[in-house]
Amino acid sequence: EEAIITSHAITTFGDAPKYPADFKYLDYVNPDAPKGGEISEATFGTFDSFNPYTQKGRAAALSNSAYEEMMVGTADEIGAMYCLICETIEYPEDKSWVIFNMRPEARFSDGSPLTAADVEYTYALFRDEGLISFRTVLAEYVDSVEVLGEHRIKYMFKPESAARERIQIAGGLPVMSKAWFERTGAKLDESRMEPGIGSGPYVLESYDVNQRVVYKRNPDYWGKDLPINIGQNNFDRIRIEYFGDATAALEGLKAGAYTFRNENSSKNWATSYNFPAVDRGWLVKRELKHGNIATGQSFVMNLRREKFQDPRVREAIGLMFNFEWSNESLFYGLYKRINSFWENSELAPEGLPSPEELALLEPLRDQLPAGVLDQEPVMAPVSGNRQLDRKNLRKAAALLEEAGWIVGDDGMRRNARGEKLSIEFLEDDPAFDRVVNPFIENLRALGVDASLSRVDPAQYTKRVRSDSVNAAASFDFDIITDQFPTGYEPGAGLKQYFGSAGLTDVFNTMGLGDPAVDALIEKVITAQSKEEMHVAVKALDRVLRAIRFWVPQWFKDSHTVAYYDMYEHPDPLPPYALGELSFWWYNADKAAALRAAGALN
Amino acid sequence: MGAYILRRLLLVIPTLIGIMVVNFTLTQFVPGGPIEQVLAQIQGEGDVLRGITGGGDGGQAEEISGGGASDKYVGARGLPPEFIKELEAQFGFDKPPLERFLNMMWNYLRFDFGESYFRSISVVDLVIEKMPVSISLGLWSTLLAYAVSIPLGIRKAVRDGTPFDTWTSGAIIVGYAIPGFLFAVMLIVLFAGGSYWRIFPLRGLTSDNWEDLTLIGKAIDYFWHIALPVFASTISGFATLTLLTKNSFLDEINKQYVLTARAKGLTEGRVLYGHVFRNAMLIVIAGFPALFLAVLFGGGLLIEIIFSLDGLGRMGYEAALQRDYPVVFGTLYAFGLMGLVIGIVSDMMYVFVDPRIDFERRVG
Amino acid sequence: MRLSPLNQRRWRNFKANRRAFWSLWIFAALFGLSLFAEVLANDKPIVVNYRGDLFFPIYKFYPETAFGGDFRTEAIYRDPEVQCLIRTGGIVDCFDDPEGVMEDAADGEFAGETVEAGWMIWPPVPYSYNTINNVGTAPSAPDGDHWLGTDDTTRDVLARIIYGFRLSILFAIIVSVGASVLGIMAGAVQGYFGGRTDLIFQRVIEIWGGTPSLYIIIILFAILGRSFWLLVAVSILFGWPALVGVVRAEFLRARNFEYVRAARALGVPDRVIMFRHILPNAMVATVTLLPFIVTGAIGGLASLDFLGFGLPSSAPSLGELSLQAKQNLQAPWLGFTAFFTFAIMLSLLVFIFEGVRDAFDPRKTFQ
Amino acid sequence: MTEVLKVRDLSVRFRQDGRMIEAVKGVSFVIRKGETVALVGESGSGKSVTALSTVDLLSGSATISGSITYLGQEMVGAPEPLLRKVRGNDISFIFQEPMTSLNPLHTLEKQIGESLLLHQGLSGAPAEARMIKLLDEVGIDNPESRLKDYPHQLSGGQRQRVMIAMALANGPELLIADEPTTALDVTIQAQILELLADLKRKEGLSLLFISHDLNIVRRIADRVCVMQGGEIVEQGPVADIFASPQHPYTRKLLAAEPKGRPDPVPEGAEEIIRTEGLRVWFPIQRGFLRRTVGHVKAVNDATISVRAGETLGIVGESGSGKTTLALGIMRLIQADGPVIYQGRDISGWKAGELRRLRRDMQIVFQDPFGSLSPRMTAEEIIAEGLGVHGVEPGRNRTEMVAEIMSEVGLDPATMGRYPHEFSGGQRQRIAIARAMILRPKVVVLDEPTSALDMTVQVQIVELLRALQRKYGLAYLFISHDLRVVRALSHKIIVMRRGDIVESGTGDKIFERPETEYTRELMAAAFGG
Ligand SMILES: Nc1ncnc2c1ncn2[C@@H]1O[C@H](COP(=O)(O)OP(=O)(O)OP(=O)(O)O)[C@@H](O)[C@H]1O
Ligand SMILES: Nc1ncnc2c1ncn2[C@@H]1O[C@H](COP(=O)(O)OP(=O)(O)OP(=O)(O)O)[C@@H](O)[C@H]1O
Ligand SMILES: [Mg+2]
Ligand SMILES: [Mg+2]
Repeated sequence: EEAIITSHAITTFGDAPKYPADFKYLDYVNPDAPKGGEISEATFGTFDSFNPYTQKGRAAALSNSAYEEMMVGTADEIGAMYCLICETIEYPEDKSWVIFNMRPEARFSDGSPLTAADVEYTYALFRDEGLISFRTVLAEYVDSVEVLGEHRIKYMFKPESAARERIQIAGGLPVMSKAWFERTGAKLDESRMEPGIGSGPYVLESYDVNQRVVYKRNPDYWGKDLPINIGQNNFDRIRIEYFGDATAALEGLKAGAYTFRNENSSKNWATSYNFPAVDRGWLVKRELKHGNIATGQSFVMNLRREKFQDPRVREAIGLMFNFEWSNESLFYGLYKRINSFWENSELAPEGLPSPEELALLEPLRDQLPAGVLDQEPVMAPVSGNRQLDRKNLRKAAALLEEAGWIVGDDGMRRNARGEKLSIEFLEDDPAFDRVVNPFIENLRALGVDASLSRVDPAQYTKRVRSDSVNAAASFDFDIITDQFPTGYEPGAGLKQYFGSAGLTDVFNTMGLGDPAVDALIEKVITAQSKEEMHVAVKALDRVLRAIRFWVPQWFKDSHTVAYYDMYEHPDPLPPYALGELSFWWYNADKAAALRAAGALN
Repeated sequence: MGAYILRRLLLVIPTLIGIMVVNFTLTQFVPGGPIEQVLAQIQGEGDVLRGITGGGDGGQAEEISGGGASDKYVGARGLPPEFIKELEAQFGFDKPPLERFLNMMWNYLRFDFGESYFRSISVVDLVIEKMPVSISLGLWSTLLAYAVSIPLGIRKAVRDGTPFDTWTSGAIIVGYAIPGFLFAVMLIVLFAGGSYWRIFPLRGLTSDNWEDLTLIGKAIDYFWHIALPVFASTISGFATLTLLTKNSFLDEINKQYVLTARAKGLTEGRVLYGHVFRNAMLIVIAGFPALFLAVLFGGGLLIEIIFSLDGLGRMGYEAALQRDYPVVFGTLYAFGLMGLVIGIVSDMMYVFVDPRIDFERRVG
Repeated sequence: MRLSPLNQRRWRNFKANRRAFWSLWIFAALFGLSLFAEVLANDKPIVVNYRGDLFFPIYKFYPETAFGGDFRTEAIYRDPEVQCLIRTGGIVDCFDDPEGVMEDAADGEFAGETVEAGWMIWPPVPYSYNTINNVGTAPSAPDGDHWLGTDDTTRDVLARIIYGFRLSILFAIIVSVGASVLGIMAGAVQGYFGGRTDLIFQRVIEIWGGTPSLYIIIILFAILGRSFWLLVAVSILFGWPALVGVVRAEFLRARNFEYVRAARALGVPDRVIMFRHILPNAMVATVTLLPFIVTGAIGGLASLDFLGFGLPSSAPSLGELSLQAKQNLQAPWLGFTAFFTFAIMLSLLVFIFEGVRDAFDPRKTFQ
Repeated sequence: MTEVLKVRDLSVRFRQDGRMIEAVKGVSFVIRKGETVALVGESGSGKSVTALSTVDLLSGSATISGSITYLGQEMVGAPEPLLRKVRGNDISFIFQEPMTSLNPLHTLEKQIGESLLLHQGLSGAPAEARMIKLLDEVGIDNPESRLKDYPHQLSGGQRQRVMIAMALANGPELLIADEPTTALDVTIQAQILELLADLKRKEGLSLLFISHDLNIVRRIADRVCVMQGGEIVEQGPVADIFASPQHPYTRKLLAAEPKGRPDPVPEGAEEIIRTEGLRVWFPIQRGFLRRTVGHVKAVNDATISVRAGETLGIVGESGSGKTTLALGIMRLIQADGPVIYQGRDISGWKAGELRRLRRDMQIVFQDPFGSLSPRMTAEEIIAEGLGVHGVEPGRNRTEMVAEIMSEVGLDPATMGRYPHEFSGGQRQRIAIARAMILRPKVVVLDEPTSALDMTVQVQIVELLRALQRKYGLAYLFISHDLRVVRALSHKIIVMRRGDIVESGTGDKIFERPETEYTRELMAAAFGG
């Protein structure tokens, strides 16, 4: 008879969760935050659906906010989930199943009780009609679901699935009202303009197609006094304004059409906030540090192409990207350089490999790129403030000469077969032109025949993925910009991104198939504890970086927000979320003052 | 003439089929299809308008998520090949092209245009949904352009070579030279934004309280909303039309029959509008339907985006880039049909304007 | 070649329209100048004197080693190191402290040895359209170095305008000549002959008009790669139907005129009737629309650039400039430059074609 | 008696391609109430220009000096509103070229109705009644059914009569009539002149009458001004001038008359052209869909034949189908029935084949202005055929053009002008020159002398005869001027309402007309 664990929370590696069962409220919230007021933000494009769980249609912003999941995470802890709809969970040591003991008081927004039958129904919905992402995951992990009582439900997991994340996956599934679906005959895979019924703190108040959606706090929200919700969901209304154009959207902020903006353009951040509302102090502009892992955004070279198989070529190309200049001239100094695949987190390795890392790396010694064992992790090259750095140019030139790419009479490099070293950057986003073009100019100065091709998104997707019909058309690019969102608790996804198993996968952009990497990924996935995993990740990161299949780009380590001076937030903020819609709050006095001054209408 | 019209009407059918065949064939060669678009969307990309709307610079996209929970899982999992098979079946790509084409044509003949690949909405409903914006923009800007350009052109013809002629030429040229989208953005910043004057609304066709307004209130509200977009989309339209009018008039104004009209003692206005107008305006009048159609279905993309209006221009462009073929073909078919009919109407218009015109063959 | 008396008369009429006449000259001068864009704006000097030898970098490739440097790739003449090498006749210390060495060597001596002083003659705008500059933050405002400022990739706007003007005008002229010739011929044939010719031709145009140009562009780009000539071809292919309608209407009307009948009675061949008798009289639309077709071609290129289906973004395009202007409202010099370039170009063309119209107008008289 | 119009020292200069042309030089005359003043003179002497300048209707390239007063009001440089009041209401106009003077896109109803509405405020049924009465007065058959017609559906004479009706619509004080009867057959002419005389009697209409037809002038004018080279060389009462002309030009003018008879056709001359039962019906279309509701039977069953060196005169009332027949023979409009040219039936020929024939078949159109490309110079127009059919070897185009221009009495120095820069008669001669320069085998001449003064007419008739003699040309000669027809034609056909009512040799038709209709025609022409 195996030991059954009963808990209010779950963590990936079985460590104790940060918050004990009887916690009063989350550390990072203000338990006394006043309720009320309205927060509004802008977003782009249009919407035509309130069903966020289908690929069809464009769901309105926050249209998933009506739904709650069985368990939720917090913004200051990694890998832990706490019961929300459930009161406790029960699971055996090997996590082969889990039972959720649900709170009997849980209610849908129409007042009907939320029962195990709803959970089962929702599970079936997602399994059969859900988004591909849900379906795949559910099929991989969940074997069956069994209702044990009105408020008690059991998930049986497939034995071959990764045990680490099983419970989180079951707990992360939203819960919808079976009665509503049966009554309306709605389907999960069709878009609809009706929001449906959930149990969440906000309900749709009104919408104006393609202009705005407004959610209001449900005053009868069943869970408002739960410790996990204390100090959260403070705004009475959340309004999202839709814009078609970035400039118009910014003008909307200036005109007070919405009140909170998370700026995503460094240029705007540096140059556009000089309008009357800022000068008069009505609008606060703030940079708030966060602890999110950088996206791993980078120029990625296609290792399937012969010219990129020589690491010297790859290194030479990397040398020609001048981040320092780009950051200063193009990004107003707002960005930081990415060096690691786990940049901006404790998972990024530093200094020489630790003994634990070495223990993992030593067995692979023969397969490792030079320098992994005895050098600090590869750092992106640093350039001077001149766009074309002579030092790096000289280094790159030397590398290419070594690799057999010799400068000819026209200044271009050719190999022994007389082929030019041609490199095509493939992009679908014009925003990158201004970054890529200087890079290209540098490469040309190096004697590389570089060029930029911009194509439309569908064609782009076609060229960067494998083509089952025409193999020659698979991965038809030299260099693209891609991202490697790795995560704090990387799992099987790593195989897809970096593993040789993922060679034909869209996510393994560069076509990396390296036994050492494969071995290290295995170590990460099978790590039994957080520490073990961290060590494995660091070792992996060193190897990946040493292969130099990427030219890392940049990231921003802070939120750049601008808002009308009537919102307040906990200080300090938790590392992993900005939380403006949940744990920020409204200062009625300041709002009144703003209104009196005419800042808002 | 009756026979000619009948013949033209009958020719609409092969023409439409021709258009569809050409386009269908074309789409077989376009790199990237709807499946790629779905894949791009699943990877959180595939916003085909991103390039135009502007915004972030690749630092980190920090927008409010559309709500779909996809990003949560897919980042870590892959797309099984079965999924792609499934998609192909869903889009009908598992059948051979000829069969698909015949199916499509059969449906179209019955005016069944199917459903968008990416939205659970029929193409017809989709188009109807976008109509108000497009009609508003198209109608008012065409009317405005004609209402200003024709009198102005006539006046310029009468005063050819005077300072008035020169400065109005200057003005319309400036209007034409300003890139429309730049002008639109300037209008927003100046008249709708928070830095200068907040006179006009930023977006949309109507206010929130539209339903509660009186009829007059509604009209005012409507025009208040479309004032900037219409102005922005018309500004460049004055130039060609005005100069066309002017030059057509210059050509006619010295003809003998004008002298006759003058000799009757008609006022200058009557001479110009009563006599010269019809003679001079063949091109301008006859071009009206086509122009209207063009403004309606093609012109609006950038204006629609900048003023956050949801019209056919944006839909068409998006559908083309998303490879949303039901929408592409459906609109092509519907508007193709409309264009052909309008072509016939505009030819009839020629005859109406100038009864001497016929379309018969001429022998030596 | 002698002008026929009639054409002489037309030319006199054209000249009598002073505005048109001057516009033609200015336009010709601007276009002529822009043909020498490489000499006007370039990041390579026109002439280099290095150790007494003359070099012409604009026309010829010289590796840096030719000037005592160490790269076998093309010398980067704007680099202080290279400048130092040239000015000092190749003193190696240039690599360490080019400014210092140049200053030191200015008196003709360096470290006790005489310097073989060289010199360079730079174009008036010492940047090319794709030169990346070090200007602090981009886009940077106009100043002494960059008269019209720089764009959002730190490239010199003036240099881009010079090259862009040439590119746009060449593009526009080729496209509008091509499209107009095709369009006028098609419209003329349709309108003049009527009947079955008209019916069939019209259908062809309708089918062609129903073809989404975007897909054709995407397909052609995918197969042939982005290029100037491809865009020219595509623009002509999609541009010519624009004129067909009006020309056809005018011909449908004009073919009934008595003088056409008279020409026919003379036995004048159809094509001569079409182009000598009818066309000059049905030219209103053509002559009016031509400047707009020309600028329209530029605008069309611009919007293709805007939508991302135009020339590569490194190419100096006016469309890209206006797109940047929209996205960088804080940098008004971009918008103003784009606008003025367009406005000047269009004004000149409109005025020129007004003169052409006048020249062909038999009743036009000048005070 | 009041002086209705007083012209003093009028000079008009045109700017033409940088040069100044003095068209009228110091002309002075007076028209009193109820008086008819005739302006006669050589073609291009400035008659039309003088007339037009009275109410400032000249084009922008003209500068007027001197003084013109209407009832004491100065008209030169008068403000536009005053001119407008006077035009159409007090002074109305009949333009020399009726073919091009009507708005091509307005129906008759609209064109005439407009004047009525403007100056009399008449509209609706009363206006229609008045219009019908007017059209009837000027001799248009079936005026009710004609109201909805467009100008291009009318014959030349019909158009001219519409012009007249329009000018008379408002009962003007002064009528300026510039060759108002050139396109009219003699009977209609008589009717119109009677109408004018009537108005003059009853309403005291004053008339400035420009004509080259001295018979008419003698009949209706009180006083005559003779113009030459932009000047009035002589003026005085009709009787005096006709009885004892002072100025040599006047004498020459009065003496000039096309005389003589055509040379006999050479024996055994081959037949050049023949038609058998040629028929041209125009559909009458109504409604927006333009359904055909009937036909205008413009030519019904015409059978003619012309031999080399022979002239076929075609006469008949205005609107009887003469022009249509000519166009049908020339294959310029769709006609049914064979047209046999030198033994070959060309009725089914394609355009390309016909084109080769065109060199031998030429036509001078009734409406010379309309038939000249407005944007080509006289030189180009005349030389056009040369370009098509080849220049005579060893000669250059300009030379040939200059030669033919002087043959038809035009100053070769004017060959650089555009058509609108010529006078009506000059344009007519350009049209003749254009046809003749090709030395064709058969020429259709549709009213080729209608706008020419007597002296030039004589010159042209001589020229035609000389060419016929030299090259054996065949002519189809359409004219209302029976004297000219007589002087030129070997054979004559008489048309009426689309039918050939009589045909025969010139002598037979003129001396022994068989039908009543022909007799009337002759009586009107020679009897008066
Ligand atoms: N717009 C013009 N530009 C230049 N010369 C002109 C213009 N109009 C007329 N003329 C010239 O002025 C002279 C007088 O012309 P006008 O029309 O008055 O002649 P007319 O006496 O009426 O002759 P006709 O009997 O042939 O009609 C002619 O020589 C003609 O060539
Ligand atoms: N295009 C047309 N459509 C309809 N009717 C026409 C057309 N052309 C001519 N007609 C009619 O045909 C008849 C004959 O016209 P035609 O021009 O041959 O007369 P005509 O004998 O030359 O007269 P005139 O001496 O007045 O020039 C007229 O009644 C005229 O109204
Ligand atoms: Mg005259
Ligand atoms: Mg006639």
